[in-house]
Amino acid sequence: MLFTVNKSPLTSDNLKTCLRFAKKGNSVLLYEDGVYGAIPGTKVESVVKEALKSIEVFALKEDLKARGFGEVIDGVKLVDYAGFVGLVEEHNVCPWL
Amino acid sequence: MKFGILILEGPYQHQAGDSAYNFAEAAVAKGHAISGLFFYCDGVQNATTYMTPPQDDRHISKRWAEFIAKHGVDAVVCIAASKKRGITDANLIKGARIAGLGQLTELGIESDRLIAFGD
Amino acid sequence: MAGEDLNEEERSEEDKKKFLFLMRKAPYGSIYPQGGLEVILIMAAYDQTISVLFADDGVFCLKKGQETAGIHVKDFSSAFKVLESYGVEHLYVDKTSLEERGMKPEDLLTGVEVVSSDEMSGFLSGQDVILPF
Amino acid sequence: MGTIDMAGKKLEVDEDGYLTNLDDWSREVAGEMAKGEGVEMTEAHWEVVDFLRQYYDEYKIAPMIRILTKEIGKKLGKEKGNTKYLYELYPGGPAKQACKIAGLPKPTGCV
Repeated sequence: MLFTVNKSPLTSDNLKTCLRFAKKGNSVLLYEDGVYGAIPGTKVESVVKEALKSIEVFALKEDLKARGFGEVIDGVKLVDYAGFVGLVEEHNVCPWL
Repeated sequence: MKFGILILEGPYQHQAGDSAYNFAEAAVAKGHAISGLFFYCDGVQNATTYMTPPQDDRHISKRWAEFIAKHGVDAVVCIAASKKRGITDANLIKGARIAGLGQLTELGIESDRLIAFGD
Repeated sequence: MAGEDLNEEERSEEDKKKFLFLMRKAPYGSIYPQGGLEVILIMAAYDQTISVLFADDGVFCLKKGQETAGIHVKDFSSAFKVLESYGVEHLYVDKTSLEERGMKPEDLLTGVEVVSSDEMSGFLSGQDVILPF
Repeated sequence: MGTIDMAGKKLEVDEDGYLTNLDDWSREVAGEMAKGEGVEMTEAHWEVVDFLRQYYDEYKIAPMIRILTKEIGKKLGKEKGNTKYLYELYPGGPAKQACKIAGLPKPTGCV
Protein backbone atom coordinates (compact mmCIF):
# COMPACT_ATOMS: atom_id res chain seq x y z
CA MET A 1 0.00 0.00 0.00
CA LEU A 2 1.24 3.44 -0.97
CA PHE A 3 -0.17 6.39 0.93
CA THR A 4 0.12 9.69 -0.90
CA VAL A 5 0.23 12.74 1.35
CA ASN A 6 -0.05 16.24 -0.10
CA LYS A 7 -0.51 18.47 2.98
CA SER A 8 2.22 20.15 4.98
CA PRO A 9 2.57 18.21 8.25
CA LEU A 10 3.54 21.48 9.90
CA THR A 11 -0.01 22.80 9.71
CA SER A 12 -2.07 19.65 9.33
CA ASP A 13 -2.43 16.32 11.10
CA ASN A 14 -2.68 14.50 7.78
CA LEU A 15 0.70 12.84 7.94
CA LYS A 16 0.22 11.92 11.58
CA THR A 17 -3.07 10.12 11.02
CA CYS A 18 -1.76 8.56 7.84
CA LEU A 19 1.14 7.06 9.78
CA ARG A 20 -1.31 5.66 12.29
CA PHE A 21 -2.89 3.64 9.47
CA ALA A 22 0.32 2.75 7.65
CA LYS A 23 1.68 -0.57 8.81
CA LYS A 24 5.05 -2.24 8.51
CA GLY A 25 6.05 -2.59 4.90
CA ASN A 26 3.77 0.17 3.60
CA SER A 27 5.11 3.22 1.81
CA VAL A 28 4.30 6.89 2.08
CA LEU A 29 4.91 9.37 -0.71
CA LEU A 30 5.13 13.03 0.24
CA TYR A 31 4.23 15.33 -2.65
CA GLU A 32 2.89 18.87 -3.17
CA ASP A 33 3.00 20.56 0.27
CA GLY A 34 3.51 17.14 1.83
CA VAL A 35 7.22 17.42 0.94
CA TYR A 36 7.76 19.82 3.85
CA GLY A 37 7.60 16.69 5.97
CA ALA A 38 10.78 15.42 4.34
CA ILE A 39 13.10 18.30 5.16
CA PRO A 40 15.41 18.10 8.17
CA GLY A 41 15.12 20.33 11.19
CA THR A 42 11.35 20.78 11.32
CA LYS A 43 9.14 20.03 14.30
CA VAL A 44 7.95 16.84 12.62
CA GLU A 45 11.39 15.45 11.86
CA SER A 46 11.20 13.05 14.82
CA VAL A 47 7.79 11.79 13.66
CA VAL A 48 9.19 10.98 10.23
CA LYS A 49 12.32 9.38 11.70
CA GLU A 50 10.17 7.17 13.89
CA ALA A 51 8.05 6.17 10.89
CA LEU A 52 11.16 5.27 8.91
CA LYS A 53 11.82 2.40 11.32
CA SER A 54 8.92 0.43 9.88
CA ILE A 55 7.84 2.02 6.61
CA GLU A 56 9.44 3.54 3.55
CA VAL A 57 9.05 7.28 3.05
CA PHE A 58 9.48 8.91 -0.33
CA ALA A 59 9.42 12.55 -1.33
CA LEU A 60 8.73 13.92 -4.79
CA LYS A 61 11.90 15.66 -5.98
CA GLU A 62 10.15 18.08 -8.34
CA ASP A 63 7.91 19.39 -5.54
CA LEU A 64 10.87 19.79 -3.16
CA LYS A 65 12.89 21.63 -5.79
CA ALA A 66 9.99 23.88 -6.64
CA ARG A 67 9.86 24.88 -2.98
CA GLY A 68 13.58 25.57 -2.75
CA PHE A 69 14.63 22.41 -0.94
CA GLY A 70 16.81 19.49 -1.87
CA GLU A 71 18.16 17.93 1.27
CA VAL A 72 15.96 15.42 3.08
CA ILE A 73 15.92 13.54 6.38
CA ASP A 74 18.27 10.53 6.35
CA GLY A 75 16.38 7.52 5.09
CA VAL A 76 13.78 9.43 3.08
CA LYS A 77 14.14 8.49 -0.58
CA LEU A 78 13.76 10.99 -3.36
CA VAL A 79 11.74 10.05 -6.42
CA ASP A 80 10.91 11.94 -9.59
CA TYR A 81 7.57 11.60 -11.40
CA ALA A 82 8.77 8.43 -13.12
CA GLY A 83 9.56 7.11 -9.65
CA PHE A 84 6.09 8.14 -8.47
CA VAL A 85 4.63 6.10 -11.34
CA GLY A 86 6.92 3.22 -10.39
CA LEU A 87 5.60 3.27 -6.83
CA VAL A 88 2.02 3.14 -8.13
CA GLU A 89 2.97 0.17 -10.32
CA GLU A 90 4.20 -1.67 -7.25
CA HIS A 91 1.53 -0.68 -4.77
CA ASN A 92 -2.14 -0.05 -4.57
CA VAL A 93 -2.73 3.59 -3.72
CA CYS A 94 -4.46 5.18 -0.77
CA PRO A 95 -4.64 8.90 -1.52
CA TRP A 96 -4.42 10.66 1.83
CA LEU A 97 -5.58 14.10 0.73
CA MET B 1 -0.60 -1.18 -16.66
CA LYS B 2 -3.84 0.71 -17.06
CA PHE B 3 -4.07 3.81 -14.90
CA GLY B 4 -7.30 5.65 -14.22
CA ILE B 5 -6.96 9.20 -12.94
CA LEU B 6 -9.55 11.09 -10.90
CA ILE B 7 -9.20 14.88 -10.67
CA LEU B 8 -11.11 16.52 -7.85
CA GLU B 9 -9.80 20.09 -7.87
CA GLY B 10 -10.20 23.02 -10.19
CA PRO B 11 -7.39 24.65 -12.15
CA TYR B 12 -5.00 27.30 -10.81
CA GLN B 13 -6.34 27.17 -7.21
CA HIS B 14 -4.65 23.98 -6.02
CA GLN B 15 -1.77 21.96 -7.36
CA ALA B 16 -3.90 18.83 -7.71
CA GLY B 17 -4.68 19.26 -11.41
CA ASP B 18 -1.03 19.92 -12.20
CA SER B 19 0.09 16.90 -10.22
CA ALA B 20 -2.47 14.75 -12.02
CA TYR B 21 -1.20 16.00 -15.37
CA ASN B 22 2.45 15.43 -14.49
CA PHE B 23 1.63 11.96 -13.23
CA ALA B 24 -0.32 11.11 -16.37
CA GLU B 25 2.52 12.30 -18.62
CA ALA B 26 5.07 10.29 -16.63
CA ALA B 27 2.87 7.19 -16.76
CA VAL B 28 2.55 7.42 -20.54
CA ALA B 29 6.30 8.05 -20.86
CA LYS B 30 6.89 4.80 -18.98
CA GLY B 31 4.72 2.94 -21.47
CA HIS B 32 1.55 2.71 -19.41
CA ALA B 33 -1.94 3.28 -20.75
CA ILE B 34 -4.27 5.86 -19.28
CA SER B 35 -7.58 4.03 -19.15
CA GLY B 36 -9.38 7.27 -18.50
CA LEU B 37 -9.45 10.67 -16.89
CA PHE B 38 -12.44 11.51 -14.74
CA PHE B 39 -13.06 15.13 -13.75
CA TYR B 40 -15.29 15.50 -10.71
CA CYS B 41 -16.31 18.21 -8.20
CA ASP B 42 -14.41 21.42 -9.02
CA GLY B 43 -12.18 19.28 -11.19
CA VAL B 44 -14.65 19.73 -14.03
CA GLN B 45 -13.32 23.29 -14.40
CA ASN B 46 -10.15 21.82 -15.87
CA ALA B 47 -12.16 20.98 -18.95
CA THR B 48 -13.64 24.34 -19.87
CA THR B 49 -12.46 26.30 -22.86
CA TYR B 50 -13.47 29.49 -21.03
CA MET B 51 -10.01 30.18 -19.69
CA THR B 52 -7.43 32.54 -21.04
CA PRO B 53 -4.40 32.53 -18.77
CA PRO B 54 -1.49 34.87 -19.52
CA GLN B 55 0.92 33.54 -22.13
CA ASP B 56 3.69 32.93 -19.63
CA ASP B 57 1.52 30.58 -17.55
CA ARG B 58 0.40 27.07 -18.43
CA HIS B 59 -2.90 26.75 -20.22
CA ILE B 60 -4.48 24.01 -18.17
CA SER B 61 -7.46 23.07 -20.31
CA LYS B 62 -5.48 23.26 -23.53
CA ARG B 63 -2.83 21.05 -21.98
CA TRP B 64 -5.45 18.42 -21.13
CA ALA B 65 -7.01 18.64 -24.58
CA GLU B 66 -3.62 18.07 -26.18
CA PHE B 67 -2.90 15.17 -23.86
CA ILE B 68 -6.26 13.58 -24.67
CA ALA B 69 -5.76 13.97 -28.41
CA LYS B 70 -2.16 12.84 -28.44
CA HIS B 71 -2.71 9.66 -26.46
CA GLY B 72 -6.31 8.90 -27.42
CA VAL B 73 -7.44 9.01 -23.81
CA ASP B 74 -11.07 8.79 -22.74
CA ALA B 75 -11.84 11.88 -20.65
CA VAL B 76 -15.12 12.11 -18.78
CA VAL B 77 -16.45 15.22 -17.11
CA CYS B 78 -19.12 14.58 -14.47
CA ILE B 79 -22.51 15.76 -15.64
CA ALA B 80 -23.88 16.70 -12.20
CA ALA B 81 -20.77 18.69 -11.27
CA SER B 82 -20.78 20.34 -14.71
CA LYS B 83 -24.40 21.39 -14.48
CA LYS B 84 -23.71 23.09 -11.18
CA ARG B 85 -20.78 24.98 -12.64
CA GLY B 86 -22.06 25.97 -16.04
CA ILE B 87 -20.03 23.58 -18.11
CA THR B 88 -21.81 22.29 -21.18
CA ASP B 89 -20.86 20.85 -24.54
CA ALA B 90 -20.54 24.45 -25.71
CA ASN B 91 -17.51 25.17 -23.54
CA LEU B 92 -16.07 21.70 -23.16
CA ILE B 93 -12.55 20.96 -24.39
CA LYS B 94 -12.20 18.81 -27.45
CA GLY B 95 -11.93 15.11 -26.79
CA ALA B 96 -13.76 15.19 -23.47
CA ARG B 97 -17.33 14.07 -22.93
CA ILE B 98 -19.89 14.88 -20.28
CA ALA B 99 -21.28 11.77 -18.61
CA GLY B 100 -22.36 10.35 -15.30
CA LEU B 101 -20.65 9.01 -12.21
CA GLY B 102 -21.33 5.49 -13.46
CA GLN B 103 -18.35 6.11 -15.73
CA LEU B 104 -16.16 6.59 -12.68
CA THR B 105 -17.29 3.19 -11.44
CA GLU B 106 -16.48 1.68 -14.83
CA LEU B 107 -13.08 3.35 -14.74
CA GLY B 108 -12.41 1.83 -11.33
CA ILE B 109 -13.35 -1.59 -12.65
CA GLU B 110 -11.32 -1.34 -15.85
CA SER B 111 -8.15 0.18 -14.43
CA ASP B 112 -5.35 -1.67 -12.71
CA ARG B 113 -4.94 1.42 -10.58
CA LEU B 114 -7.26 4.35 -10.00
CA ILE B 115 -5.46 7.26 -8.41
CA ALA B 116 -7.13 10.42 -7.15
CA PHE B 117 -5.70 13.93 -7.07
CA GLY B 118 -7.44 16.57 -4.99
CA ASP B 119 -6.98 18.75 -1.98
CA MET C 1 -32.61 7.57 -9.12
CA ALA C 2 -29.64 5.70 -10.42
CA GLY C 3 -29.80 2.40 -12.14
CA GLU C 4 -33.03 2.84 -13.99
CA ASP C 5 -31.56 2.16 -17.38
CA LEU C 6 -29.08 -0.33 -16.12
CA ASN C 7 -29.31 -3.98 -16.96
CA GLU C 8 -29.43 -5.91 -13.76
CA GLU C 9 -27.12 -8.48 -15.29
CA GLU C 10 -24.64 -9.90 -12.86
CA ARG C 11 -21.05 -9.03 -13.47
CA SER C 12 -18.63 -11.87 -13.43
CA GLU C 13 -16.72 -12.28 -10.20
CA GLU C 14 -13.48 -11.07 -11.71
CA ASP C 15 -15.17 -7.80 -12.62
CA LYS C 16 -16.22 -7.35 -9.04
CA LYS C 17 -13.89 -5.04 -7.19
CA LYS C 18 -13.52 -3.79 -3.68
CA PHE C 19 -14.06 -0.05 -3.46
CA LEU C 20 -13.34 1.85 -0.28
CA PHE C 21 -14.49 5.40 0.24
CA LEU C 22 -12.15 7.13 2.62
CA MET C 23 -14.08 10.03 4.13
CA ARG C 24 -11.69 12.30 5.99
CA LYS C 25 -13.15 15.76 5.48
CA ALA C 26 -15.72 17.71 7.43
CA PRO C 27 -19.09 18.46 5.86
CA TYR C 28 -20.04 21.89 4.41
CA GLY C 29 -16.53 23.37 4.60
CA SER C 30 -15.91 21.79 1.23
CA ILE C 31 -17.82 19.76 -1.33
CA TYR C 32 -15.77 16.62 -0.74
CA PRO C 33 -17.99 14.52 1.56
CA GLN C 34 -21.09 15.29 -0.48
CA GLY C 35 -19.18 14.43 -3.63
CA GLY C 36 -18.16 11.12 -2.12
CA LEU C 37 -21.67 10.33 -1.02
CA GLU C 38 -22.99 10.94 -4.52
CA VAL C 39 -20.47 8.53 -5.98
CA ILE C 40 -21.44 5.87 -3.43
CA LEU C 41 -25.13 6.26 -4.27
CA ILE C 42 -24.46 5.78 -7.97
CA MET C 43 -21.90 3.02 -7.52
CA ALA C 44 -24.45 1.07 -5.48
CA ALA C 45 -26.30 0.37 -8.74
CA TYR C 46 -23.26 -1.57 -9.94
CA ASP C 47 -22.47 -4.94 -8.53
CA GLN C 48 -19.35 -3.99 -6.60
CA THR C 49 -18.22 -4.39 -3.01
CA ILE C 50 -18.40 -1.02 -1.32
CA SER C 51 -17.14 -0.02 2.10
CA VAL C 52 -16.83 3.38 3.72
CA LEU C 53 -14.34 4.46 6.36
CA PHE C 54 -14.83 7.71 8.24
CA ALA C 55 -11.65 9.06 9.79
CA ASP C 56 -10.27 12.41 10.88
CA ASP C 57 -12.83 15.21 10.36
CA GLY C 58 -14.83 12.82 8.17
CA VAL C 59 -16.50 11.55 11.33
CA PHE C 60 -18.26 14.93 11.59
CA CYS C 61 -20.26 13.96 8.48
CA LEU C 62 -22.18 11.51 10.65
CA LYS C 63 -22.99 13.91 13.50
CA LYS C 64 -26.65 13.76 14.43
CA GLY C 65 -28.82 16.86 14.27
CA GLN C 66 -27.28 18.75 11.34
CA GLU C 67 -29.50 21.70 10.45
CA THR C 68 -28.35 23.65 7.45
CA ALA C 69 -31.22 26.06 6.86
CA GLY C 70 -29.24 28.90 8.42
CA ILE C 71 -26.33 28.55 6.01
CA HIS C 72 -28.63 28.04 3.01
CA VAL C 73 -26.95 24.82 2.00
CA LYS C 74 -28.66 21.52 1.36
CA ASP C 75 -28.43 19.05 4.26
CA PHE C 76 -27.01 15.90 2.78
CA SER C 77 -26.30 14.11 6.04
CA SER C 78 -29.66 12.31 6.00
CA ALA C 79 -28.58 10.39 2.94
CA PHE C 80 -25.83 8.67 4.92
CA LYS C 81 -28.66 6.76 6.59
CA VAL C 82 -29.52 4.95 3.36
CA LEU C 83 -26.09 3.46 2.80
CA GLU C 84 -26.89 0.20 4.53
CA SER C 85 -30.03 -0.32 2.46
CA TYR C 86 -27.98 0.50 -0.66
CA GLY C 87 -25.86 -2.54 0.04
CA VAL C 88 -22.76 -0.84 1.40
CA GLU C 89 -20.91 -3.71 2.99
CA HIS C 90 -19.17 -1.93 5.85
CA LEU C 91 -19.51 1.46 7.48
CA TYR C 92 -16.44 1.95 9.61
CA VAL C 93 -15.53 4.79 11.92
CA ASP C 94 -12.00 5.22 13.17
CA LYS C 95 -12.07 5.02 16.96
CA THR C 96 -9.25 7.47 17.60
CA SER C 97 -10.70 10.10 15.28
CA LEU C 98 -14.03 9.84 17.08
CA GLU C 99 -12.44 10.13 20.52
CA GLU C 100 -10.18 13.01 19.50
CA ARG C 101 -13.33 14.91 18.56
CA GLY C 102 -15.10 14.23 21.84
CA MET C 103 -17.73 12.11 20.14
CA LYS C 104 -19.33 8.79 20.94
CA PRO C 105 -21.03 6.26 18.65
CA GLU C 106 -24.42 7.43 19.94
CA ASP C 107 -23.69 10.90 18.52
CA LEU C 108 -23.74 9.41 15.03
CA LEU C 109 -26.80 9.37 12.82
CA THR C 110 -26.40 5.82 11.64
CA GLY C 111 -25.09 2.56 12.97
CA VAL C 112 -21.40 2.02 12.28
CA GLU C 113 -18.60 -0.32 13.25
CA VAL C 114 -16.07 1.51 15.39
CA VAL C 115 -12.64 0.17 14.55
CA SER C 116 -9.03 0.86 15.43
CA SER C 117 -6.51 1.99 12.85
CA ASP C 118 -4.58 -1.24 13.48
CA GLU C 119 -7.61 -3.26 12.44
CA MET C 120 -8.04 -1.04 9.39
CA SER C 121 -4.46 -1.27 8.09
CA GLY C 122 -4.91 -4.75 6.73
CA PHE C 123 -8.35 -3.92 5.41
CA LEU C 124 -7.00 -0.93 3.46
CA SER C 125 -4.38 -3.11 1.81
CA GLY C 126 -7.07 -5.50 0.65
CA GLN C 127 -8.96 -2.86 -1.33
CA ASP C 128 -8.79 -2.54 -5.11
CA VAL C 129 -9.71 1.13 -5.31
CA ILE C 130 -9.60 3.75 -2.55
CA LEU C 131 -11.43 6.99 -3.26
CA PRO C 132 -10.67 9.91 -0.92
CA PHE C 133 -13.41 12.40 -0.08
CA MET D 1 -38.86 26.84 -19.33
CA GLY D 2 -42.61 26.60 -19.03
CA THR D 3 -45.37 27.10 -16.54
CA ILE D 4 -48.24 25.16 -15.04
CA ASP D 5 -51.49 27.04 -14.60
CA MET D 6 -52.93 26.51 -11.15
CA ALA D 7 -56.10 28.48 -10.51
CA GLY D 8 -54.68 31.49 -12.23
CA LYS D 9 -51.27 31.17 -10.60
CA LYS D 10 -48.42 30.25 -12.92
CA LEU D 11 -45.87 27.82 -11.51
CA GLU D 12 -42.52 27.71 -13.18
CA VAL D 13 -41.18 24.41 -14.50
CA ASP D 14 -37.94 23.60 -16.33
CA GLU D 15 -37.60 22.41 -19.91
CA ASP D 16 -38.43 18.85 -18.82
CA GLY D 17 -41.45 19.84 -16.77
CA TYR D 18 -39.89 19.59 -13.30
CA LEU D 19 -40.97 22.21 -10.77
CA THR D 20 -38.40 24.97 -10.44
CA ASN D 21 -39.47 25.67 -6.88
CA LEU D 22 -40.13 22.44 -5.00
CA ASP D 23 -42.24 24.30 -2.42
CA ASP D 24 -44.84 24.88 -5.14
CA TRP D 25 -45.82 21.23 -4.95
CA SER D 26 -49.29 20.22 -3.79
CA ARG D 27 -51.53 17.29 -4.61
CA GLU D 28 -53.43 19.54 -7.01
CA VAL D 29 -50.20 20.49 -8.76
CA ALA D 30 -49.28 16.81 -8.95
CA GLY D 31 -52.63 16.05 -10.53
CA GLU D 32 -52.09 18.80 -13.08
CA MET D 33 -48.60 17.57 -13.90
CA ALA D 34 -49.88 14.03 -14.30
CA LYS D 35 -52.50 15.23 -16.77
CA GLY D 36 -49.76 16.86 -18.78
CA GLU D 37 -47.93 13.52 -18.81
CA GLY D 38 -51.03 11.61 -19.85
CA VAL D 39 -51.13 9.78 -16.53
CA GLU D 40 -54.44 9.34 -14.78
CA MET D 41 -53.81 9.36 -11.05
CA THR D 42 -55.40 6.44 -9.20
CA GLU D 43 -54.99 5.27 -5.63
CA ALA D 44 -52.06 3.13 -6.79
CA HIS D 45 -50.36 6.15 -8.40
CA TRP D 46 -50.73 8.19 -5.23
CA GLU D 47 -49.22 5.39 -3.15
CA VAL D 48 -46.02 5.70 -5.15
CA VAL D 49 -46.01 9.49 -5.01
CA ASP D 50 -46.58 9.43 -1.27
CA PHE D 51 -43.82 6.90 -0.83
CA LEU D 52 -41.37 8.98 -2.86
CA ARG D 53 -42.19 12.13 -0.92
CA GLN D 54 -41.77 10.38 2.41
CA TYR D 55 -38.47 8.90 1.30
CA TYR D 56 -37.22 12.25 0.06
CA ASP D 57 -38.37 13.98 3.22
CA GLU D 58 -36.42 11.54 5.35
CA TYR D 59 -33.26 11.09 3.28
CA LYS D 60 -33.17 14.15 0.96
CA ILE D 61 -32.51 11.95 -2.04
CA ALA D 62 -34.65 9.97 -4.47
CA PRO D 63 -34.13 6.24 -4.03
CA MET D 64 -32.41 4.33 -6.77
CA ILE D 65 -34.72 1.98 -8.62
CA ARG D 66 -33.58 -1.19 -6.85
CA ILE D 67 -34.23 0.40 -3.47
CA LEU D 68 -37.53 1.88 -4.62
CA THR D 69 -38.90 -1.50 -5.67
CA LYS D 70 -37.57 -3.19 -2.56
CA GLU D 71 -39.02 -0.60 -0.19
CA ILE D 72 -42.33 -0.41 -2.04
CA GLY D 73 -42.57 -4.18 -1.84
CA LYS D 74 -41.96 -4.02 1.89
CA LYS D 75 -44.42 -1.24 2.47
CA LEU D 76 -47.21 -1.81 -0.03
CA GLY D 77 -47.05 -5.53 -0.65
CA LYS D 78 -44.82 -7.90 -2.53
CA GLU D 79 -46.87 -7.80 -5.75
CA LYS D 80 -46.06 -4.08 -6.08
CA GLY D 81 -42.36 -4.33 -5.42
CA ASN D 82 -41.15 -4.69 -8.99
CA THR D 83 -40.21 -2.46 -11.90
CA LYS D 84 -42.95 -3.84 -14.14
CA TYR D 85 -45.62 -2.63 -11.74
CA LEU D 86 -44.02 0.80 -11.48
CA TYR D 87 -43.67 1.16 -15.25
CA GLU D 88 -47.31 0.22 -15.73
CA LEU D 89 -48.27 3.07 -13.45
CA TYR D 90 -45.69 5.46 -14.81
CA PRO D 91 -44.74 4.50 -18.37
CA GLY D 92 -42.23 7.37 -18.39
CA GLY D 93 -40.28 5.62 -15.66
CA PRO D 94 -40.20 5.88 -11.89
CA ALA D 95 -37.29 8.34 -11.93
CA LYS D 96 -38.27 10.60 -14.76
CA GLN D 97 -42.03 10.59 -14.41
CA ALA D 98 -43.01 9.53 -10.89
CA CYS D 99 -40.38 11.78 -9.28
CA LYS D 100 -41.50 14.68 -11.42
CA ILE D 101 -45.12 14.27 -10.39
CA ALA D 102 -44.05 13.75 -6.78
CA GLY D 103 -42.26 17.09 -6.89
CA LEU D 104 -38.74 15.73 -6.35
CA PRO D 105 -35.68 17.30 -7.96
CA LYS D 106 -34.75 16.24 -11.46
CA PRO D 107 -32.30 13.32 -11.48
CA THR D 108 -28.87 14.48 -12.59
CA GLY D 109 -28.52 11.63 -15.04
CA CYS D 110 -25.48 10.40 -13.25
CA VAL D 111 -25.33 6.83 -14.49
